[in-house]
Amino acid sequence: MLQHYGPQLVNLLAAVMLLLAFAMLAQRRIMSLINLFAAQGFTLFLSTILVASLTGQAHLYGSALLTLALKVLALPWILHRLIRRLNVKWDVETLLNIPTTMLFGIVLVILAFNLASPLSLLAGTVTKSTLGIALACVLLSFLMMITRSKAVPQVIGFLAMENGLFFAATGAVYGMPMVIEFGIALDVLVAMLILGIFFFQIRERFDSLDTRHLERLKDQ
Amino acid sequence: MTMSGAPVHEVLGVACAWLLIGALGLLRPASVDWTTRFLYPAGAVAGLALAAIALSAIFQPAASVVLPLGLPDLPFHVRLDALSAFFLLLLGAVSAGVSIYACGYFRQAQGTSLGLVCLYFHVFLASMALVMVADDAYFFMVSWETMALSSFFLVTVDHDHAEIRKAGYLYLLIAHLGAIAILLCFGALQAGTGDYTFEHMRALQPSASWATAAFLLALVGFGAKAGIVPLHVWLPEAHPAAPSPVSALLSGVMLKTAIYGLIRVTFDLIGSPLWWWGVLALALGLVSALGGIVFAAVQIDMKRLLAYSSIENIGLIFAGLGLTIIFHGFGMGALAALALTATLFHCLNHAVYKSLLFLCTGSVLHATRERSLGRLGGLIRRMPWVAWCALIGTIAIAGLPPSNGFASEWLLLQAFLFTPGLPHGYLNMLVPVAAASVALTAALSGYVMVKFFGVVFLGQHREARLAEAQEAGVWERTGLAWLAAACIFLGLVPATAIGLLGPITRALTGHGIGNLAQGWLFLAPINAERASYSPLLVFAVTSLLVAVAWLAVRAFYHGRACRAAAWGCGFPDQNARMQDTAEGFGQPVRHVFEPFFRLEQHEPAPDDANPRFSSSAEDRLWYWIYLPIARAVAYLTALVTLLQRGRISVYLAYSFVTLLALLLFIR
Amino acid sequence: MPAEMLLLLVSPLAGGLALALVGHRPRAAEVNAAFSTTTFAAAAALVTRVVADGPFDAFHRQFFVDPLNVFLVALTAFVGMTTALFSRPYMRVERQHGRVSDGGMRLYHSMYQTFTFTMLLVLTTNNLGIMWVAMEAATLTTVLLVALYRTHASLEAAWKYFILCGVGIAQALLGTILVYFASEKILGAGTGALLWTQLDSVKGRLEPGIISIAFVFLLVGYGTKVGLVPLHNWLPDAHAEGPTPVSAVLSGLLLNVALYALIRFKVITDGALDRPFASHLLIGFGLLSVAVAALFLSRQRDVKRMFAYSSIEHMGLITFAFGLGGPVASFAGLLHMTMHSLTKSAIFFAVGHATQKAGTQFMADIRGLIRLSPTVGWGLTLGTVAILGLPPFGVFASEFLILTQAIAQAPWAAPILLASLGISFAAIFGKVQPMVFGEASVARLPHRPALLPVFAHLLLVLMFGLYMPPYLAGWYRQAAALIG
Amino acid sequence: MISLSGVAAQFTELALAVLLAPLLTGWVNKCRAWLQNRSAPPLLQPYRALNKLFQKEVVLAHNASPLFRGAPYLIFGCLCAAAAIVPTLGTDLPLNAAADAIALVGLLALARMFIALAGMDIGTAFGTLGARREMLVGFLAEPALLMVLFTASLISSSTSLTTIVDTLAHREFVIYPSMAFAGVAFTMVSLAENARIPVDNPATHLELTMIHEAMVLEYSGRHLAMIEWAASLKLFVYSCLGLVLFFPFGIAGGSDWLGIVLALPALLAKLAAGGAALALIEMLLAKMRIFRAPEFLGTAFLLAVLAMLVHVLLER
Repeated sequence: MLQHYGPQLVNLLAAVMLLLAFAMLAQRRIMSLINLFAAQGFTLFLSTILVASLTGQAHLYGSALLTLALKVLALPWILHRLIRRLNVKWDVETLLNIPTTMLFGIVLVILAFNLASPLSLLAGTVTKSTLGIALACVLLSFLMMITRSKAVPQVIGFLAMENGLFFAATGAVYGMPMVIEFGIALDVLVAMLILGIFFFQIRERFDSLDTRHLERLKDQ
Repeated sequence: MTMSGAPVHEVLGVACAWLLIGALGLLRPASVDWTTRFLYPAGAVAGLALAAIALSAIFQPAASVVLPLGLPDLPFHVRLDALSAFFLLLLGAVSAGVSIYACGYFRQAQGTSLGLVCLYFHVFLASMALVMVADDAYFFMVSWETMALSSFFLVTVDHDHAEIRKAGYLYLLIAHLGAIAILLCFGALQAGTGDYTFEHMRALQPSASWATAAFLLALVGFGAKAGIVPLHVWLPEAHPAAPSPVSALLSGVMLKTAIYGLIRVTFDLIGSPLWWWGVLALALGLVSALGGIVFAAVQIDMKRLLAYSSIENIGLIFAGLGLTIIFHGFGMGALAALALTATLFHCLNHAVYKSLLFLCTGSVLHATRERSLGRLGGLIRRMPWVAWCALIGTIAIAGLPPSNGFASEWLLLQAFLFTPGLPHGYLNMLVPVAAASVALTAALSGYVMVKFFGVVFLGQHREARLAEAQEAGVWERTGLAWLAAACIFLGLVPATAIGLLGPITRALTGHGIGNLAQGWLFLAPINAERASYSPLLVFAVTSLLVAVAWLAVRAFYHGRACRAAAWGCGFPDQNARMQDTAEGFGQPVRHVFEPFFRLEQHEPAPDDANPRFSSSAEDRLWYWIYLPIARAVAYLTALVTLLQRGRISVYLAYSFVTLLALLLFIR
Repeated sequence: MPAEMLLLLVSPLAGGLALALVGHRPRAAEVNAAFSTTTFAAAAALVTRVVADGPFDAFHRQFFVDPLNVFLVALTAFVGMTTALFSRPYMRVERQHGRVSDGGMRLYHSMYQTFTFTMLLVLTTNNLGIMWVAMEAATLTTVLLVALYRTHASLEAAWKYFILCGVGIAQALLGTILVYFASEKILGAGTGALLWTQLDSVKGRLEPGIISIAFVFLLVGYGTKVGLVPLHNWLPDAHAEGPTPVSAVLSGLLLNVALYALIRFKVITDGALDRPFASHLLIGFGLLSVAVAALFLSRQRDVKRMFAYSSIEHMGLITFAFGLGGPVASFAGLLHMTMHSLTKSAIFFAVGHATQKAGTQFMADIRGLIRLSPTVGWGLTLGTVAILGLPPFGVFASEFLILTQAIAQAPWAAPILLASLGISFAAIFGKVQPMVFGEASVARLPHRPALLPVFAHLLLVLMFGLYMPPYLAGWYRQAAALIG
Repeated sequence: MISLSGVAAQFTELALAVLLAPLLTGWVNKCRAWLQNRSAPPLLQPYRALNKLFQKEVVLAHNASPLFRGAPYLIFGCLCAAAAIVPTLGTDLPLNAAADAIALVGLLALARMFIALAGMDIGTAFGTLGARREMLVGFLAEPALLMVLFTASLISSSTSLTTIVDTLAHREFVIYPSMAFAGVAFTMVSLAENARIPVDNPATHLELTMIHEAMVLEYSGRHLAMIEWAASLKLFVYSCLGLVLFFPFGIAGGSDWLGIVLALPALLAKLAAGGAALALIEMLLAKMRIFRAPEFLGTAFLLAVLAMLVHVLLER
């Protein structure tokens, strides 16, 4: 039963990942951006669990829990607190208008799929088709970081990229060795904390988190 | 690789001695006595020793040693053959005179402490010696760049003046570019084998295209150091900026290291030059010679004037080299030998008389604190020693018999007279023209040197304070006398000096010149029937005639003379300002060769309260080549800075685009 | 796990923790120096051991030492030590000037040690995953160091540094995952599949398609940290705005280590692909970096920023050399790595003192150093002369090899290199000369500058130019052989 | 090798040149006077003038340097040496081994340099002005002369004047078109070099136009005499050189005394004709502005180069 529907479910979740990535790309409101990020993390968690149960890779459960703890609970919580403390609830201005961004996004997805299709054939895993989607997610979050002018959305994009990577790891290779996943998770967490500190400092210097204030260092 | 080379070790010993002397200078950097009583004389002795060693080494077979230094796979190779020995002789002989002179010159520190100057000075000497014995690319480049660096510090000894700093900067920049070109030339010669010894490069037979690439790179690199047009711009800036003994070394010896390098690469490492390279070198040389002397004629700073005349002489040397390559390329070995002999002999002569003249300007500078010709004059009465030495140098550089300058130009012209025999239609028609321009250059240098000597030493003092000018000290006079004596010796018995060149021409072109058949008295490159010249006889006969005339006048008439005010067509109040100025003396040349210059003249208006006249003749090349390059670079930098506009999204976009591009690229 | 190795990694880690507690005390600087010295001692011991009984691995092959990384370990530990010595008086003066708070001092010392630790971890680990983690950690520590002054500029620089390198490093992770994806088919799942030694042994059988994509991601990722154009934008800001010791270690160590990681993957990629894919990419990026950085140089007004660009240029040159490949070029690349980090850190030391004297980083306001403090002036002059590739300094030796190989193997690149080197020479020398020579403008400093680090580095560089100890040459040769 | 007879011939030629030179000058002046139908000065007038000058006391400027006093003798010596080199009677001249055509040009240049320096020594306005103009003429005339000689030496493939004479006079007679160009060039050069119209006017004492006279303004007494003598020697040398290059016939080959004895009247005749021709030219031409001199001499230079090219093109 599960063996039969499992792979399809994984593909479904992959599709959801991609959908959420696009949603984030399109999203203007910062709160819902965070929520979308959390949702993406949750999807990631589900797919990891699913892959774990399908393949019986014990350590995947671990990494799934890690995902849950970090990407669904910790980070969104930190972000929410930050937003509240910094009370920045404004809409996210984009440097590029949304439709154009989406258009770019679609091009990226096509590229990612083309890139991944030969690799997926090689993948011996049940979740081979997810690699392309993971790649697409990474590229999309990259695009999002480029198009957002505020600090917080950029960070969210950064974290979303981590999600994509994580998904690639689980999708392509049943997750990396545990040591490394812990390491990665640790780094992400520390990065988040440092970012938190940064937000406050940037705030108190420029009383704004708009990265357009961060354009003084340049050559002319 | 024969290990039987005593001279090699001695040369290295001299180099080490120089380095040691330099280092000792730092012991008591402020002490005048320490440097001028002990170190510089010691350096001079080392120079003499080097000359003696080199003299003995010319006729010995090439010997080489390997030092335990350098890169792991590439220890320093040292080799002493006739060519190196000849240039070492040049270095030793000239540096001896200059070092003696330096004892008297470096007496008060300007900007840099005496000990440091002493260090630079001797490191410079040592590095030049090492350049001439280096036998692998790395050692050569190390010595070469050390030479450039030490000379840069010497040029900017008095670094408080912005223009001196600027001059040094320009010098080092062009020197460095040239060095990179030379480096690439060696890269082309080692052909990717990773074996950088000259031994190996000699053995390799590069394809015509690689050989050409190597030669062109060498031409650029060494040409930049030699100051060949259009890479000459640093020379008239750096030479005046430097202290005079340094100018003497720069002009007298360092430029010759470039000639050495070019000969080494072309005839020794590449081995089989193509004839058209020679045409290129010849053309460049002639342009430099003519351009150099024409610019020298309009200078109003005595050291700049000499610097430009150095460009001229280097041009003549390049012309000779080009002729050598042409003959060699057509397999006319004997003629190639003749041209090469003329070239090398001219190197030696120029080294001697140009350093002599620079030292004379040094003494004048010391006595008057004045470099501008417009404020000098009449010094022959205040400082006769310097004046008479300068006169010898002047005759030599003007290429008049019986001086050494004439001897080498005579040889060069002889070489040109054979060119109609070339098996190439256009060449043997072009070369008479070349000969003509050489003759024109020689004549012009006479003009320039009359201006130099006449304005500096003759006439009335253009400034009142020149009347207090002091004769040069005994150290300085010794140095001058040494070089003047060398000029006279080389001039009167050139055959002996040319005898030294036999081994070199035989090694490089396979032929000697049939000179010594005629004995030491006569100079007959091919045969006496064709052309022969004996400066000693000419000198003897002329001076005999002079003496006879003098005695006869005394005998038949009388020797009475009385003093009176100058006649000057009876003008009541003659004064010094009525003399021709340096600008005035240059005016005819400016008139005749107008296209050469970028003239800017400012005549006063008729109703001018205090009328002023100013005229400047600048180098067109500076505006045609260098400024455009500078502008282009500035434009590119302006373009590039657009990459760094400070917006983080843009930066992210860069890496994003790079990523996508690469991903597409591998698809 | 051998004791030296343990000490090598534990000493800086312990130092980081200890100084996190006492880093603000007056003698913290000495403690910091002591830890770094211990680390260097351990590194030296490790080196002697390797010289004695060859490469070895430890701790279930998670760590390993071979000629390629052992000399980088030695270099890192050495520069780490000298920089600690230099930062002792330097940071003290900064503290006196009130540019850094007590907390700042604590952060600085602790992060300095942690940074050293992460560097050494990257170098010694055999596990490509750990390597990535350590690299990320290095980024985070240095971000904190760059932001130390809490000024507008330093925050901005740190922010850019963080975002750009964070994103970059994420790409590297994807690359690592893909490598793992390729290798686990052959080596089976688990940590074994990420051990470099393992991968190296089976590289011939890895799937070319995946590896090439992986290398692209890794190039973009680690290349960002190396500072290859056009991924370099963070580098000048971070170098110019952080404390000078940090600029020194960034230029001297971090870039090297990032390049080291790249080279490790290059070896695997070349093994897996039949075409010189990686080499061509490296040549291209290297040349681009050299040319663009050279053009940037002439417009700089901030001295540290200028030397940061010169770092980009030299990294480009090294990358180019590794791209050329072959025994001579790789040898030259490794040599240039060493020479550059020694020289450049020495320059930053001298610059640090100079800027403290002048109270500004603007070159236009720094004049006539040689009058007021000849030692600093000469340090800067000789350092500049060395970095510009004038003999008899070691940088010239490596540039000599690189250029001569370049014209023989890739003649079309020669003119670009010629022009770039000429332009950069004109730019740097033209700006440094008036800083050092001529009439003076800067004030005397009360404290004595720490000259030992400057001249120790310069002496080493000089020595490499004229003579290289045989066993060092031995390493370089073996390392070059590893790179191929 | 050097034979006794050779030495003797050498001396006769030298003595002949030194003694005849003023006579030639006198002859030219006489011809000019005739052509201008003035009453001509006696032929020996130059000798008288020299004698007078020698007897006069020398008046030196206060700041005259030794160079100023030595220069006249040096110049005289140089021109004597030059005269000794040019074969006028026979071709067995030992000095020819010592100095060839190039050396001849060199000696003339040396003389010029010394007279220019002497002109600058006192530091009067006219002295330096004359020196500058003299050198201006020099640096254009000297290479032109050299090219003329080169043309001849390319023909005879030797720079030794005696060999040139042997080739031109004592081999089978050939017409060399190149020598025509060379001849014109040579004439122009020698006009300029000897301070003749159209470049300079030996008779003028109008300060602003003079060249040679301006340099020697400060000289008096025996010094002036030496210089004047040297000047006439120079004219003599140039004339003989012209004869050697273009009318070498009659010069004895080797050193057979009969030949030399026969050569003497031939020489005199040729010189007389040459002098007359010179006077005629001076009559026909007008003095040009000094600034035109470069063009005049530049033309001469180009003609000489053309002569070489013509030789390379047609005669090989």
